Amino acid sequence: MDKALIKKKIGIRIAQELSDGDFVNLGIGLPTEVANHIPEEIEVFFQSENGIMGVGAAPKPGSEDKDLINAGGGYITVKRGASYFDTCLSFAIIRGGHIDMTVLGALQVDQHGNLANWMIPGKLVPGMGGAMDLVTGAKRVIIAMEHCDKYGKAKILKSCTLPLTAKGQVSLIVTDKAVMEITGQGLLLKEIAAGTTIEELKACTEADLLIPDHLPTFGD
Amino acid sequence: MDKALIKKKIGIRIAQELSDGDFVNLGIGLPTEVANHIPEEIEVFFQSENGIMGVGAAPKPGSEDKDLINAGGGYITVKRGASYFDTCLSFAIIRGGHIDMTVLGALQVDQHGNLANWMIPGKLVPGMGGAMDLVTGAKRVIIAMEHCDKYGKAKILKSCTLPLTAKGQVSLIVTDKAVMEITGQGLLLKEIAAGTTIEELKACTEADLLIPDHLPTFGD
Amino acid sequence: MSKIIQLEQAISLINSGSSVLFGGFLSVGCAERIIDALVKKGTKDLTMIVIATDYDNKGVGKLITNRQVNKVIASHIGTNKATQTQMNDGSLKVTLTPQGTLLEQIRAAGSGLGGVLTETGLGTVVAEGKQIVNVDGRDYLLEKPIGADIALIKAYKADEKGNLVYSKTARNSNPIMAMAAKKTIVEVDEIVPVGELDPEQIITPGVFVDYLVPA
Amino acid sequence: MSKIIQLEQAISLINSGSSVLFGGFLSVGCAERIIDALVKKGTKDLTMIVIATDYDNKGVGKLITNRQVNKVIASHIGTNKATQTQMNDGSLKVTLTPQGTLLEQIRAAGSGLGGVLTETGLGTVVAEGKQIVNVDGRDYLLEKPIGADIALIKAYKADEKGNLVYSKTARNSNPIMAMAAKKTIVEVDEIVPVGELDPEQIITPGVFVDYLVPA
Repeated sequence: MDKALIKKKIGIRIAQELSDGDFVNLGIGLPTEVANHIPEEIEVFFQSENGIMGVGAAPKPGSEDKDLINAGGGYITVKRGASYFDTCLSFAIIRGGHIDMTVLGALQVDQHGNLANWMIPGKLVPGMGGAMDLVTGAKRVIIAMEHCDKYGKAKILKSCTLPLTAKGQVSLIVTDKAVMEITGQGLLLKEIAAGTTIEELKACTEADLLIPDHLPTFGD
Repeated sequence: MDKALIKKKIGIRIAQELSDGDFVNLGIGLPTEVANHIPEEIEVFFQSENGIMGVGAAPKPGSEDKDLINAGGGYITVKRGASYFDTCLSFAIIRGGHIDMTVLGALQVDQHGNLANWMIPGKLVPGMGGAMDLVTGAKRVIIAMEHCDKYGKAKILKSCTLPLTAKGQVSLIVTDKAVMEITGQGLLLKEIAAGTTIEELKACTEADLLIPDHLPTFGD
Repeated sequence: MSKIIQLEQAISLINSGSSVLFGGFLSVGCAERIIDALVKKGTKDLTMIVIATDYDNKGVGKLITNRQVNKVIASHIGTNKATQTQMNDGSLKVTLTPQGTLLEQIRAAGSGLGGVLTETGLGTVVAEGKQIVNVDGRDYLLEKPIGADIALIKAYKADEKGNLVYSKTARNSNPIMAMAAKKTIVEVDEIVPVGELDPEQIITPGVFVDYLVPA
Repeated sequence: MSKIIQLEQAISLINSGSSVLFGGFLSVGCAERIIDALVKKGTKDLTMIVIATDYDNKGVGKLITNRQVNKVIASHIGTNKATQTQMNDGSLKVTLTPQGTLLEQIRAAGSGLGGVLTETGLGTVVAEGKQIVNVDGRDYLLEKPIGADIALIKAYKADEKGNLVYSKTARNSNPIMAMAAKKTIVEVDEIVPVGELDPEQIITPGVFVDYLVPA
């Protein structure tokens, strides 16, 4: 499937998890797609951890403000009702449980809700930035990612092998193939992508999946 | 001696300890007198712990602003260059060592620099307010008080008997009778009030005084 | 989703036995109308967390005078005779905490910290019963977070999304207490349409605010 | 007493081996002119404390590219190849710290706290070698204060007393870092006479500021 379509499918599905008045922090990359699919009847406020609540759309080319960027370094605009604050208060908001939802990408995530998304030893060490605080502090942590890596290998594991970002904090995983919830009993398959079979899904998921009798589809 | 004159003598002497550009916190009561005697050639900024740097003079009667008070609850004005902040930042300023000098009253102070100024068990328990943070955090703690209590009893002791505000934080004691510095060797008499003899001073001071050969006077 | 509610609704959110963070200092920057309504309703057994207990007939002190409070955490009670009388007769439990420590404890609750270390109070009665943590050879008191069910905040201006602006020294503890409660209720002099406040000017972002009570 | 100094004076305050808190985030709100002058002067063996090491040729990254830094404490280095190269070849010591933790550590230094407790990093490599403190049955990492010799701050406006105002998201870490150094030096676009800034508008009070460097 086309990357843009995958992104859109995941973004649309996660946007359905939002409620009116929610305060949301989107990680860079795929998670930003969620902002494009907010249901019309609700209003949500996006935080960027560098010190703003109420991130607006990208500016028109030529009207960028050099002092107005998001956590990924991209130029932004502000929404009506926005506020600026220092980054220490920004993380007080995050760590203090005031963010209703964060959506982040993952290198690996496992059936215990453990997440690895900040480094690959000996290869890639960008640093955790704000990810560890976000995953530990947000009320709900949703992982947005392609189900498998570029070699078709599973990223949803029994147990993460990469250095963790945080232990047991993930609530929901949304991929191009499935919606899965971390529960006390294990990883519960909630929905399957239209056109994907359970066998296909199992083949590219290392984690044990709890599969309910009634399984709705999404993304049709 | 007249109370107002005592107050003035102490206030003038402590004001000489100030340097240009100092940030100062004055406790309520006698310490506020210091603000009336700032040498003309210097500028100092007064903090009030409820959230302002740059306290100005008292307002003219009738022009009080209900939202503008000091830590004692009295109406104030603001000086040019003042700023408002929340009380948590106000105490970050205090505890973080950003205040050059605090001037406070005392119930008791001893030769080790211990201070008791917040309660008398079974009698008076107003609470410590900001005093413990101030005494612990300010770069220099100066005690401004009458040398003896109203019964003529010593308040400058070998060791405080009342519950402490903080241990070993006092730098200088200025009374109507003497200026004394807490040093590693003990309580050093630095200056004696004009008209006071060493014998009079010793008679109303319980603490051991180190008395130098050359002893200047003040307050003449 | 509007955050604006009426005074009666605000009062109905505060139950007997609730813990309440009260913004304000010596009654300045204090949600006086909400306090008056609480006095009228007579909600009992409140835990009051406040910098100072104000005056017998002004600010939070009115709730103490009316015997609606059974526990106080404050740094100063010297301006309120009722607090001292009830403390002495045993009907009111009072915990006295250094002001800077109390504010950091409230900030810690609002900021998701498990506590802070401070030298303030070392070697005094404040240290009694508290854990001492040694960091690189220096002792500190471990001070735990203090949050509450409700925060009662007073702001000067708010927009409809709950972004707040304060007035002068009436700001005081309000921005900190607004962070640390399950529900934050703000008494506000003027509510303006969204977009009317400059984002630079906002002291408390709406993310901390649940309800606005217009004056 | 004026706090205004010229660029050369500012640079002369930063010695080889100094630890420096750099305000800014991905080069926005960063004291770029002072950094350029530091690069020109070639001051060596700096310890850099910063949220992110910016870019190879923009922001604080220029000092790394020019090999003037031998130790970095940051939360993110992914946008700067020089940091990663020098870390891998062993010439640069890098400590990676979660962003919220790093900011609290700097705030603790500026606020006279002995440390803070956080759950962030528990069960990860960040916890290695750190003291774990249990509070009421929950584990927390003890994170120590991080101060420095110098803070390099970027403000939009200042008055002559050092009161500061920032611009939009260029505020970022600047107000926190301004609190935590022995000397705080501010690069500022515009310096106005005392009294021209509204006391409500000031984000960093002049008490934290030692020097102003006009643009």
